[in-house]
Amino acid sequence: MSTATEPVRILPQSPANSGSDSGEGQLLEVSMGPQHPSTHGVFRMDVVLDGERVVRLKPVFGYLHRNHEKIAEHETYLGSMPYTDRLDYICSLTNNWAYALAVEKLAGIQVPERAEYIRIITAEMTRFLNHAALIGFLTQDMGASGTPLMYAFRERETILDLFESLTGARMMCNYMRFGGCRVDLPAGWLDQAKKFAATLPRFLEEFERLLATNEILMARTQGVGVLSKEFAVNAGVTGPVLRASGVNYDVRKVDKYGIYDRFAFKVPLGEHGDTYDRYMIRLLEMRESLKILNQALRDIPEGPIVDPKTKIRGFKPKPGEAYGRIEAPKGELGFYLISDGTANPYRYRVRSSCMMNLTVLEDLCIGHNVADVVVILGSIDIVMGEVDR
Amino acid sequence: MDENLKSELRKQGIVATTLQELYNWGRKNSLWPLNFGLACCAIEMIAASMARYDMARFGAEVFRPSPRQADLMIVAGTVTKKMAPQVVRLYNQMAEPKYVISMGACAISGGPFKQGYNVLKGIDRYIPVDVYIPGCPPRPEALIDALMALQKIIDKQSLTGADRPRHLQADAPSEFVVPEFGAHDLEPSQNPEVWQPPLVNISLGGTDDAGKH
Amino acid sequence: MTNVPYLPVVVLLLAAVAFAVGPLALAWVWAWKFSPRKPGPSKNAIYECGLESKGDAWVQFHPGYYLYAIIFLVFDVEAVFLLPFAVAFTGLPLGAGIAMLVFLLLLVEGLVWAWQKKVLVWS
Amino acid sequence: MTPENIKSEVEASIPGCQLEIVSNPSPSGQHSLRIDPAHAVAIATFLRDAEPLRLDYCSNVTGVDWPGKEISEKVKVKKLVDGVEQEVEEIRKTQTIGHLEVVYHLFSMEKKHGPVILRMRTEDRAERVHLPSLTPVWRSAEFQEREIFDLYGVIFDGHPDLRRILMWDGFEDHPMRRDYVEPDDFEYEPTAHDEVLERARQHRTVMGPL
Repeated sequence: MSTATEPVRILPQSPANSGSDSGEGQLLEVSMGPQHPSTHGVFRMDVVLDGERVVRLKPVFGYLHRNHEKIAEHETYLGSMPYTDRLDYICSLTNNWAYALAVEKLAGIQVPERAEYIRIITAEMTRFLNHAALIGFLTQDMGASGTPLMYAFRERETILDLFESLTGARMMCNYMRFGGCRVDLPAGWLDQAKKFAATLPRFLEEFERLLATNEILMARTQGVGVLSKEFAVNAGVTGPVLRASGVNYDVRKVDKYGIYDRFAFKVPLGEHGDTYDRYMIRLLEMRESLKILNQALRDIPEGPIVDPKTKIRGFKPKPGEAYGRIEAPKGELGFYLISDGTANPYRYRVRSSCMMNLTVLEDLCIGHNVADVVVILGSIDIVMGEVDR
Repeated sequence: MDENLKSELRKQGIVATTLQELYNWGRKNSLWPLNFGLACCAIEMIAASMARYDMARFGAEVFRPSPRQADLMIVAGTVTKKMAPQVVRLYNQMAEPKYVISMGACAISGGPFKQGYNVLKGIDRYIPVDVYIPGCPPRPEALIDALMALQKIIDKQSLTGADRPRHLQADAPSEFVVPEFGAHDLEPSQNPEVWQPPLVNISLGGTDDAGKH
Repeated sequence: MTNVPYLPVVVLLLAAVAFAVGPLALAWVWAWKFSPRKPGPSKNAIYECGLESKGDAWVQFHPGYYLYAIIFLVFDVEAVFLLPFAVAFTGLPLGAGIAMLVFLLLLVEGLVWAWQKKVLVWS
Repeated sequence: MTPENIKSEVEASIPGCQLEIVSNPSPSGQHSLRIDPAHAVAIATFLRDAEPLRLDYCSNVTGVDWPGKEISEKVKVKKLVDGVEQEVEEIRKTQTIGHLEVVYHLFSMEKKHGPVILRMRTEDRAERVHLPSLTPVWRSAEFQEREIFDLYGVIFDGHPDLRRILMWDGFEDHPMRRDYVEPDDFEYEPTAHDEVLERARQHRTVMGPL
């Protein structure tokens, strides 16, 4: 590549002095590669550094491209449901819901009341679990190696126990079906969930008091990686990262899918769009999803959990296409299905929120130090299963 | 040194051991895993090292980011063909003695993504694997059980003699060929030194006309 | 044996060297006897997150780093001078204290000048 | 917001562009507009900036592969059958040329209204697979267009950095196409059946009799 004397060729020569180096010291090209403690999985960033400052950053991914869309093309509609757990493998129930919603839109299936409530309860629990885990990983990226992660994973384990008793699996729930859910709530699950929801405010209080006013965290995140409103919208960023820049766009409020319009909850917005706002947004969103959880647990009705008429085995929707989307914890997760009348989808496309949020990574990191790149990537919250599909 | 003599001595407060036992005891109780999560199994690996399942009780809690300081590689998740050269290069760069736990159905044989065009059908095609954990993802208890299985293997290793472990034999290779990116597939598509495709005995695997009707 | 004044120091020195070299020698004997060394091209390659490392790490660094290094060096050497002063502190007359104070203030004045010239603010 | 009045608005403001409504039979009722590649960037900028629409958010860009199909239709043909002229029915097989299609789902974050779907087609699946890139209009299309180039082979003109995004750079095929043949990767299958049995049998010829 580049010998020690002249700078890295890939960099366009700065017009001011097209000579060797610009008197600032040469540029070092290093790759924070697929195996790196800070990249939350196999994600690689080719970083060109001028001393400590980032000059260029090229994200490279595809190291976990498991061909989910190709496999789905010769799988039945129901056969792809367990694969959706492995898309964003931290929030499997919201992936299931997004896929079920898209197929229900494609085939026009109705969902009974109780199933809608169960979907909201499990989705809000998943959102809580994802935001808690994210804050644990973000603080670990900043150097608090493990302690906040222990708190977050303690709550995560209790939620996973609830998921395991409901769906049978801790992480890979495969719980939703087209038109409802697979199995009803076991006896006593509702009381366990209510008891757990009662302990959450204390955890949130403790988590916030521990971290939010910590001066190291504030110094490391305030004013770092500022994302402007217009650029966020144009780059297709969605979810907490977008709302941290002040754009009021939450698919739960816009599409009003499921029965979200029955619940009173606010959508927190940030003003500066820096890493501290993205961090605080997650804390506030955890409080909002706790509010929804309590309302849903309080007035869940009795009734069937799946529409008895819908055929689950041998499901052949009429030819046509549909794009269904939900507000996943990381952003807008959408499924675009084209059906040609057979039992297998003709085209099965996952609109990944993490991959779209990565579009802005380079623009946020340029000009910051290498250590800030790690924090900015942590605040964007990517999971490689969904980025690479 | 037969056993009851040892237990008698131990009752009197005297510990009699051999150099080999001491070496294995030290080795097995401080297996430092390489910080190397690929996919969903990595989240279960992290959960196994957290407060509830706590791998620290077995000495495997320190996750070292660099292969130079790690002696256990837990391949947790789907190894894709784009990632395979990096996995093998990391294994080569680890210091001896090095062990491999292949965690999850994907690392063993490609798992649910077996038909994917970019998925390597099992990491044991390129590097020798010591312990396999089935499951998708395997529970944290399964990972701790695999750790104990590996500790039993280390406990039975002998310092000298013919059945010495790989890292004590001078001729056993400590490096394996790193696959290159080809035009359609990895070259070579598997490492013949390490992995032989088991022959499908078609007559047993269903009579010859099994495929006809 | 006539009491050689410096015998304890020599013994201590030998013990220190033995303490350092001993485990290294043991490790070397162990490697020679039991586990053979197996260096290889891929094992000795530079570790860069699993990739082959391209480019060169011997890069000309930003001059700002050298300023920090020099300022640190000055205060580090100052600490070395303070050591003997601190050891014999109780037996020293007032004059020695004043002299050392002058030395200290000279350096602090240099630091204030550097700070005021914004050398320490990272650009 | 129905496709009809979007079509009329666009054709009014951009002379010479052809739009065609593609109806969607599924109950989701998401009909789409097929635009011609020549005016694609102009149409996209109009949709993004025009006041009533303000579609400032391109949520999803998808590649779809439509391989050529064999259509056999019955054709009445006059034929001489043993000296007598008769009407004879004949099955004629015509091979349609397939094409690659790119689908854009547009939303408006400002006005919060639903999907407007644009479709673009390439001429065929072999050489003429060039389409104008909409990344200058919506930055969110950058990675997704790179993915379509990587997995389908559509070359986007005007894309700032068209490289492979998911497969490694030396890879030459376009794996998501319907006619992609995977490299034969031998798998151990204790109870081999149908196509795995076929593959095992081929391997047997390769590895010799058992």
